[in-house]
Amino acid sequence: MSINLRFKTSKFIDETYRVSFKFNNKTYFGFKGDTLASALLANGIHLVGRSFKYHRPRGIMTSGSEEPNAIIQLHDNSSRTEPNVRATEVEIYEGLVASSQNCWPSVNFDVGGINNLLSPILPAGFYYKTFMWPASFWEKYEYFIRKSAGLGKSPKVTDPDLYEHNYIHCDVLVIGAGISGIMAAKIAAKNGFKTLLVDEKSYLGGSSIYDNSEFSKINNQLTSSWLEKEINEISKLENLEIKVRTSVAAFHGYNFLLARENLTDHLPINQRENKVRQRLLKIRAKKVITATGSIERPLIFDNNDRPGILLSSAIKKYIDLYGVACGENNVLFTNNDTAYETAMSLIQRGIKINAIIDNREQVDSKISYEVEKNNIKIYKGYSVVDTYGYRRINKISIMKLSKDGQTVIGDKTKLNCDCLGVSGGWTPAVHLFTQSGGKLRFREEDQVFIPDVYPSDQISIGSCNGDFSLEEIVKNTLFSLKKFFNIDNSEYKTIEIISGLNQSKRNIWLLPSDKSIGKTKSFVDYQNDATSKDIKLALREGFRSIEHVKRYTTTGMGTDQGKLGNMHALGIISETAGTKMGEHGTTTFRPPYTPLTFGTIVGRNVGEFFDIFRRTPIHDWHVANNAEFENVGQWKRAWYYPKDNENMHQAVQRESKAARDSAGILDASTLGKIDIQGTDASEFLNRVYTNAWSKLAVGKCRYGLMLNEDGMVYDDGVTTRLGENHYIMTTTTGGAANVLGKLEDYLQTEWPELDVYLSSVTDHYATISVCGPNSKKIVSKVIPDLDFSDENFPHMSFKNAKIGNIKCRIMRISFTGEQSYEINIQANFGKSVWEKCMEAGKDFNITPYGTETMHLLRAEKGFIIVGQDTDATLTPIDLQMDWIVSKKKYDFIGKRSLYRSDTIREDRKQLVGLLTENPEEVLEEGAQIVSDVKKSPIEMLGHVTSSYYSPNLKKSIALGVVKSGKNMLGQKLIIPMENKNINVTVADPVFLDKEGKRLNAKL
Amino acid sequence: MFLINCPFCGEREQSEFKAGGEAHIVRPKQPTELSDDEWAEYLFMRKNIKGVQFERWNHVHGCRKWFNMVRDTSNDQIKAVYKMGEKPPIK
Amino acid sequence: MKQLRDLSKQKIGVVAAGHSSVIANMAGLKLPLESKPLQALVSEPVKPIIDTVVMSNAVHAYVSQSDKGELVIGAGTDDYVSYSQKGSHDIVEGTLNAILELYPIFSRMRMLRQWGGIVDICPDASPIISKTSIKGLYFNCGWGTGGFKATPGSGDLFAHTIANDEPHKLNAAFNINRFVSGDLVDEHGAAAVAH
Amino acid sequence: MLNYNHTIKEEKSYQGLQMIEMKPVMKLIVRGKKREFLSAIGKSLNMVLPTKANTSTQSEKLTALWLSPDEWMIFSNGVVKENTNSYETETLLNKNISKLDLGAVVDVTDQFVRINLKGDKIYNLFQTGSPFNFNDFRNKTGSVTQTILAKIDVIIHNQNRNEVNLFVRRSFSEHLFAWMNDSASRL
Repeated sequence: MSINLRFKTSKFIDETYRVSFKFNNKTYFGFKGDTLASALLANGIHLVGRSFKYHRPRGIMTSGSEEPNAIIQLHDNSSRTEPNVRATEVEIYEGLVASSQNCWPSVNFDVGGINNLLSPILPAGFYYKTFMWPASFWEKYEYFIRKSAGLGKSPKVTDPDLYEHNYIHCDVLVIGAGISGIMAAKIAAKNGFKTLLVDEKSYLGGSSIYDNSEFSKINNQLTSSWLEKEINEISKLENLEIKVRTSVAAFHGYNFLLARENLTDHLPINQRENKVRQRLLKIRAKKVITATGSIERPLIFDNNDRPGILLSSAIKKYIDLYGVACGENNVLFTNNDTAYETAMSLIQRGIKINAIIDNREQVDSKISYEVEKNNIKIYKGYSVVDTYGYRRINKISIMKLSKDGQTVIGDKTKLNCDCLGVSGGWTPAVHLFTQSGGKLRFREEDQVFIPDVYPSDQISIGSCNGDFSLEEIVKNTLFSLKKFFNIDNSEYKTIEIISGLNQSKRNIWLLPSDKSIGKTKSFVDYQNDATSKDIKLALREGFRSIEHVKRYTTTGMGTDQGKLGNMHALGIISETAGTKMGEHGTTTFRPPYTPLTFGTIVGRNVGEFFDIFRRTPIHDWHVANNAEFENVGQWKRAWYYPKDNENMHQAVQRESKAARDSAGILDASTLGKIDIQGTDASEFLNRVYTNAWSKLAVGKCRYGLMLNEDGMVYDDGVTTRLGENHYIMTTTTGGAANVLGKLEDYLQTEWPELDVYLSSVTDHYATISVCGPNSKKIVSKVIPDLDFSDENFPHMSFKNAKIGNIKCRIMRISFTGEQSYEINIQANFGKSVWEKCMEAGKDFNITPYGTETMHLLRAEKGFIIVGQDTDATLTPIDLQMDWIVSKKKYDFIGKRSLYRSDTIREDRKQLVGLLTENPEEVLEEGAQIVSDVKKSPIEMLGHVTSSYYSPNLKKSIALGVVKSGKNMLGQKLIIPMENKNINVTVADPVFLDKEGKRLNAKL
Repeated sequence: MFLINCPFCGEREQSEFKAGGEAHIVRPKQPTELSDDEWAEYLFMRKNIKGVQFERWNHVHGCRKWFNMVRDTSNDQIKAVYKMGEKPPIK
Repeated sequence: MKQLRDLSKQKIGVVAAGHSSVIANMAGLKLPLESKPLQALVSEPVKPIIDTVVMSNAVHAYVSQSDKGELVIGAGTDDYVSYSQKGSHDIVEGTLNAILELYPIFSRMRMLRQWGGIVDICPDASPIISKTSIKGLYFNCGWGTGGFKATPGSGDLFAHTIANDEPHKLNAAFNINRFVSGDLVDEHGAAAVAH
Repeated sequence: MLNYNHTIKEEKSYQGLQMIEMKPVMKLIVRGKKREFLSAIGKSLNMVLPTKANTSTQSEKLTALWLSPDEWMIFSNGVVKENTNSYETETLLNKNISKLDLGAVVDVTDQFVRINLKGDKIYNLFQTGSPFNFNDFRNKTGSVTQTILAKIDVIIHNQNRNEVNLFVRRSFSEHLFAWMNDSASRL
């Protein structure tokens, strides 16, 4: 059947530009300017999808982002596939491929449709009730439930598109470019405000831009003509930026808003390469003007969900904007005058209207008389009670409403139609307003929630503020803007409005039926198949709060978030419970207004920019020398340097042995370094470290342990006294920023009287640590001018030196237990010094080692790593480090906490060494430690914190924390593993060179 | 996302700041004289007010200065900011 | 106005989650808690794609798929006290950042709804199931982001504690006195997000 | 002789945007609260430190950026020699400030990398990753801000119309530069 549903006259459609696309594997044609929905309708296609629960045939219902039914899968099985896309929002392009969702094998014949027949046994809460018992059956049920879950299909390959963020700061943000938004943007920009106007559509002007009605005119011009001139004028304003295809998703506090700007979704795929697909605008506006319009309400009656049933305003838009007729034989069903505008648009194009069913007894406006003049039958005081037709509506039946509107009376009349337009009045789009924290007020007269209390510098104007007639919109918009900007604007001196519409409305949330409610299917939430029956059931079962009814019935929880039906759900609850609207509250509107792509939210922070990547000054050398890297905080640290085909274990064994036998070299540049200056620097260190600092001589270094105020170990490192009032502190790599922050906190807030200044110099220095019995020979070669003798340069001291012309600092400190020297030099010379050390160490088999070997070497010495051997429950006493806690100092951070009843207990978890019975057996870090495996439940005594095979000791060594561990020296314990129990002996945590002879060893 | 008026740098986005908990909890000058209970009060016990709360913030990605803020935690409205050591401008 | 009753002779168990401190303050009691906004979000529903809960400590992500088909994603908490049931966008963005690092295929999925709840967090990220210094007043709180899975067990132990005015041995460690005596139960590393 | 190994090896040029590392540039952090501190700096360098937030001052050889009420960064306008890390200014300030306990002087020459950006797309680039409001900043020569760009701490100095200096810590600089290039390639 070939029918002409397209009318040439729309200037929004380029009929010279034909576009082919595929829907459910069949090729169709549309024109540039069409949405997928308008193009499908032009091809006579209404059935596009199936509903979630009952798999009922569903058609296109709206023309915008509120669409609940016509959601499709774009480009199935391709890298650009996208589920749950609204056909009403997709602008078509050459090569578009769309398919129906949630149906198998096809949308026309869907096996899941059997659920519709089963619907009497699938009421609200069915899942909650039925699958609760027997509990053991859940796994079986779940298999079937999960199979039927979801709508579209998730993409299964990586997204080829790019996304980006953009921060925008403006004086005024205007959301919505309908008639009031356009006026607001013009006034704002002309009064010197930096203004941003956004609209989710591809064009400006909202529904007024195609309003060619003789019954609503501005200054005696058609609304559309008047508005076009306005748009033309504002597009030249300097202060004004206009963004179309830009939908505001979230309105947060302090006028912070998120909007999604669509940049390529309307382009053919081959034109999208290397372009940003969507941009997340992070807008901070001084003032926000919400002009988001309103959404037409459907009417709730039996079988109100068939394909071919559309909102009346959508039918008008398809005709006036896209030049597409939704049907050849139309019926309109309304409770207010706006449907008559649709009627006029149909009449103008000569499209048949079979009848208008109007709930109201009295219909007396200029526009309704004009419609009647065109010989169109208006059934006043009538209601639709049922509809017919499986894949598309073909008939309706109507009955007379009783006076109170609670029942239907008289005979049933059947009318033929292939399209039914419904209008239940309008709901202001207050979603963004309430997201921002705004409070609503219920207006009895026309049963709408409107903005009442604004939480920030913002206003709502136009129909989202509850102004529905053209006259009200224009007049109130101007009045509000004057007040909002505190200006006496003269932009619109004389505006005269002609309107032929009457604002009367007969609001009945659930229209009566001649059937009992149990036999009806009146949909409130189209996508989730929630009916009025389900809502009433929820009330009968005791649910009262709208939030509970919502979750129980899933009303408003579809991808449209209840933009059409939420008001009706509230209305039905009030009517059923006999309460006033608003008493049950409204459901909370959550961001985003329309669904937001994850990719857009994340922007460019993917792949190489997922996380920050900090490099040391010697990074390039490590890369060139085959290092494997480890993430430590945001740093990339050399982990180990495999030679030939070495695995990690082999490399680490080799590196560890070389460091003790001859010489090793480590890039320690990542350690935090804080420059401390001021006359109170020593006093400051006394307060932040557990040990005493006043007596440290200039030129000497000391290890310090820092606690939290709760007494637990926080950080550690060596601090050097560079001058009388000058220290340099080192911190752990991961703790650097936090330590500096904590120290600044104490200085600024607790001890502002101290004369101390802190500056981070972590990045200024490269730190190269050369260790091992040959380390002195190597550094002597690199810095021949410096006297490295033990007398002049003993352990735990520092020297200023120069390499060539470049100043540097040499610290003789050790984290390995070997004699070692740390060269600190300005970062840009770091790599060169490293290379010099490698050169100088050639004869001594100098071996670069990474973090893994460093960990092994320090474990041999029983040195802790904060964060590995400690968590936030270990005191220095627990770590057997009593020696570092000053008894003399009156106070230091965390001191008081060490003397609480539980922190002084002897049976706390304490750090010990662990030796395995079998010296080849290496324990797993994190493994539990017990003493008795037969006891039930087994008592956990502690866990392994560090574990290695030591090539220098030729046995496995481990550190762990064990309850009362200090008193267990020599005791046998058990590490239970999956397949075996490993016997261990508690040992001293210092495994190697307890006397510290190696620090001064000479070869 | 708040817009915070740093007393030193002016209005900046929240992402430049870090919150630091309840304000005006002074570290005891003589901790050793306190009982375990009194010390725990300083260390852990918080008013955690629903309503107007005095709290510390740090402009960590800006001037690195700590300052105080008065904020209604029930709706996140910031009532005032003031420098460390200054008296709160509102009660 | 409803009649106020003297409850001093009775036992009161408080399980007010994010509002625990508000209730405690009525009794003149301070708790070691801060109530912070916790963010969560769901995607649009899709056919089954992941059949288990995935949690990553490395990138701080939590995701599972509901029986309705939505990806349910837990985000972290903000660092300030708030009862406003909102939260900052940065937290949601950071979480989705982590999700896409784990699952780049979800890039074209869409966030349907985000919301903020209030969670009560202890300094050691472990709960309190305990009697208090006020006779007959008991608190089960401080669960942070984790309580939902432990609800039945914690309820049982709480009932035991109230009935006997003494903790069960399983919740003895979660005594409120641990903040005085210094026997904290460090769980900061236990969840991927939100501590 | 040691080799000098700076971080950003190439100059990048796009339509409306050029980016280059300026090196070596002497950079010092000076900190102090006392009035004598401010006057001693003024006398030593023959320039005043900016005391107004978010501003800078300049002499022929040096620029001083306000970082906080007691913290400034002083950098050399031109490049210095690669074969030394002894700077006259630092020596002078050590003598007149540090030695007299008036405040702190810290060499941060390699702590920060100075990237110079030129062109009319600078702020379009910043917009893709910084929450800072550049509306006023871009019109006021000499403005300074510390903020975040691509989640990284930066100091930005408005040197001239359509020319800024961006200071970033050395270890972050290559990552940030790669990020800026990625962004700039699509401006």
